[in-house]
Amino acid sequence: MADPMRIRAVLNGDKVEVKVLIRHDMETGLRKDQAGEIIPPHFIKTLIAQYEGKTVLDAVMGISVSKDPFLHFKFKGGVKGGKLNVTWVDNLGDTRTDSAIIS
Amino acid sequence: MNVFSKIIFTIFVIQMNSYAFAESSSTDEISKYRELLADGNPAELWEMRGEELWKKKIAPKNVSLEQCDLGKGAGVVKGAYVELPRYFSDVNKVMDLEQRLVYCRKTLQGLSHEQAVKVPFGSVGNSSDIEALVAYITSESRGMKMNVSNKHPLEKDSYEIGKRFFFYRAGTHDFSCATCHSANKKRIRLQELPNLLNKLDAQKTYTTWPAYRVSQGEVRSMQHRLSDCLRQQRFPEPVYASDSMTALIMFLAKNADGGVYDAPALKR
Amino acid sequence: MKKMLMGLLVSIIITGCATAAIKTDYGQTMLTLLKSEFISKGPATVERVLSQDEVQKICSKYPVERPEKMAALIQDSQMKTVKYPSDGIYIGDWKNGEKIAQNGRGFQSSDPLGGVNGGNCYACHNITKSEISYGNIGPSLYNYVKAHGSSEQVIKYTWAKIYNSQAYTDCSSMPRFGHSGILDEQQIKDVMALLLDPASPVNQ
Amino acid sequence: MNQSRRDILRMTSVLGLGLVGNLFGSLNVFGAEWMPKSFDAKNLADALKELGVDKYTVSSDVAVVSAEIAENGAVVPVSVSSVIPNTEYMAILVEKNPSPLSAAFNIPEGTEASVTTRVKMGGTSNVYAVVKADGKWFLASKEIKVTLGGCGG
Repeated sequence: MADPMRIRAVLNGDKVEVKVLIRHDMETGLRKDQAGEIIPPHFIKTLIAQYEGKTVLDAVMGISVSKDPFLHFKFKGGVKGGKLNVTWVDNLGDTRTDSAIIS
Repeated sequence: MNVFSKIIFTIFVIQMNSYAFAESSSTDEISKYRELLADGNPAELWEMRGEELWKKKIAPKNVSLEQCDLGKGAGVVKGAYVELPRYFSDVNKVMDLEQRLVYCRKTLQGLSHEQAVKVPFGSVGNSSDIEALVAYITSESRGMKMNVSNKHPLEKDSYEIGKRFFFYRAGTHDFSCATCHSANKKRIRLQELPNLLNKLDAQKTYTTWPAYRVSQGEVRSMQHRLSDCLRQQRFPEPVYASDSMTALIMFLAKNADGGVYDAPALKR
Repeated sequence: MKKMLMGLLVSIIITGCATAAIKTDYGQTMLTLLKSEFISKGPATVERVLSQDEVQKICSKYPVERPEKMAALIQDSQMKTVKYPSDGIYIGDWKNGEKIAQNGRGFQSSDPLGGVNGGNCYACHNITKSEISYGNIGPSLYNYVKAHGSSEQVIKYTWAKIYNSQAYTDCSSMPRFGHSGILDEQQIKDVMALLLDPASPVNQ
Repeated sequence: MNQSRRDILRMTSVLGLGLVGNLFGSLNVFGAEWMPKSFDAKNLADALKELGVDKYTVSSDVAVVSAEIAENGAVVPVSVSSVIPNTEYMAILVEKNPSPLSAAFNIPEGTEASVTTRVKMGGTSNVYAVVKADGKWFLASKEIKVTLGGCGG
């Protein structure tokens, strides 16, 4: 089971500033473990952020996004108390959705 | 000065200048790198998980850690870390946070010693409950001043033993903690070395551990920090949460007295 | 054992309070803990760190400054340990020297037994222009020949400094690479070349 | 997911049009389709080709923001941004990585064309921001040096 994300969404003027932290190993599939065996790839491939059902960011990622990924972006049109959902899916089909209320 | 030596001198000055410039701009860019990273510290994910673990009832006794006494009474987490290590009368010894956590997991939750110290340091696919708990507990002291007691004789002893350890030079490379950490403004490669005998440096260092290490992708505790120092010092491995490590931590914590606690932090 | 020791400690303190005669021997307590709470791993052994030589003992006790007599004693005794190259050749291959200067491995609990040790010179010294990631615990070695020349005296001094730094500076932070068996004779020759060979980037 | 839906999604992601996504309503919950050919490309030229970048302009209206020196290549903060109107798509590529394409973003209307993330870098390299606006491609790059860590290794 994937760990929860940490999502911060703060209204600043007319823009909502969003910061997302995700607990994920983002394993490249290029590394070897101590026994010399290749560690299989395990990484987030797609991520989508939606504000009240409307997509505000849509991302695809490769193996070179860092472990425990971080995203920072801004969108217009959000209001305080509104709900932002973030969903990711990784290459093994594992997925997680968390939400944050805009403050 | 003749023309020739003037030219040489000029070249020399230019070279020295560009050298100094190269060095200062490197360190500026590295500070910029650190600033950029500080925005969004993955340690928060450990703090979240640690809080859940603190409150989670587990076998065999099916109790949580919420009644663990970290020194300020059963269940008080707020501000506990800035007063550790400290003397605990229930065990009649000085304990640091991690030693105390092991104790609570054994006595409150009924874990065996092996279970209680299992995976003290996490790795890929094998995350550490201890590091998460430590991240949570320490985060509850953020903004508070380091206030470590040395009133009890055992606290004083622990400090003095830690101090001897700090200066103990041994092994193939003749290293002690002091070799790298007793002078101002020193660096290994580009990594700045805090002078742990200097009040400000000691405060700045102690108050920023534990930290999410970007090089390791994990939150690392004080015990891990010391173990890894000792490894590079060419020392054998300390047993996790042992009295010698508590003594060393006592020495470092006491030297950081008065510093404002600001961790879990984020480091290279 | 540990419990016994702590018990002992407590009783010493109690009697200490009463009589103010017996003081806890912190150094001895620390050593007992080091013995009981550390585990040998790979090339880093408990025995090795417990068996301090005289130099290590003095430097632990007087980390900053020590009486002149002791300083002289260290320098004299350490100078006697220096073994100059058996074939009289001091300069090896600077390219290997650069590799040794970059390599920080050897004798750590995480290193393999019998692996190749590095000198890790860049950890503490500025050496070549192209490596910007260097430390400042030791002096800059860039332009070594320009700064010091390359007379026989300089060559011998440099060799001895690498072989046993404390022959010149008591309680130096620099490991005693030859004396402690960190670098072998050929490796020291290669590091010598990095510093002294006119073709080395150090002197370019 | 069936092939035709995948194709439609791939198309929308290549076109990078939020509007097209909206035409399919509920579909946009799946987001952009991962593009194996782009991510597997082994050099910058191939990666750009797979992204559909045929002609491009090097533009000062596009920026890669980071420190010039990264202490650790495992985590390098990178921001890509564009002030070109109607920016709809942004990608980050690390030239010297075994697979240069790191991440790509569809920027729906209302979202600022500025995204910060963190990427791994095998060593010192140019990092590229590739931006699509009004169907045209724009590029910017910045060299980021990756240094060694502390002692021992």
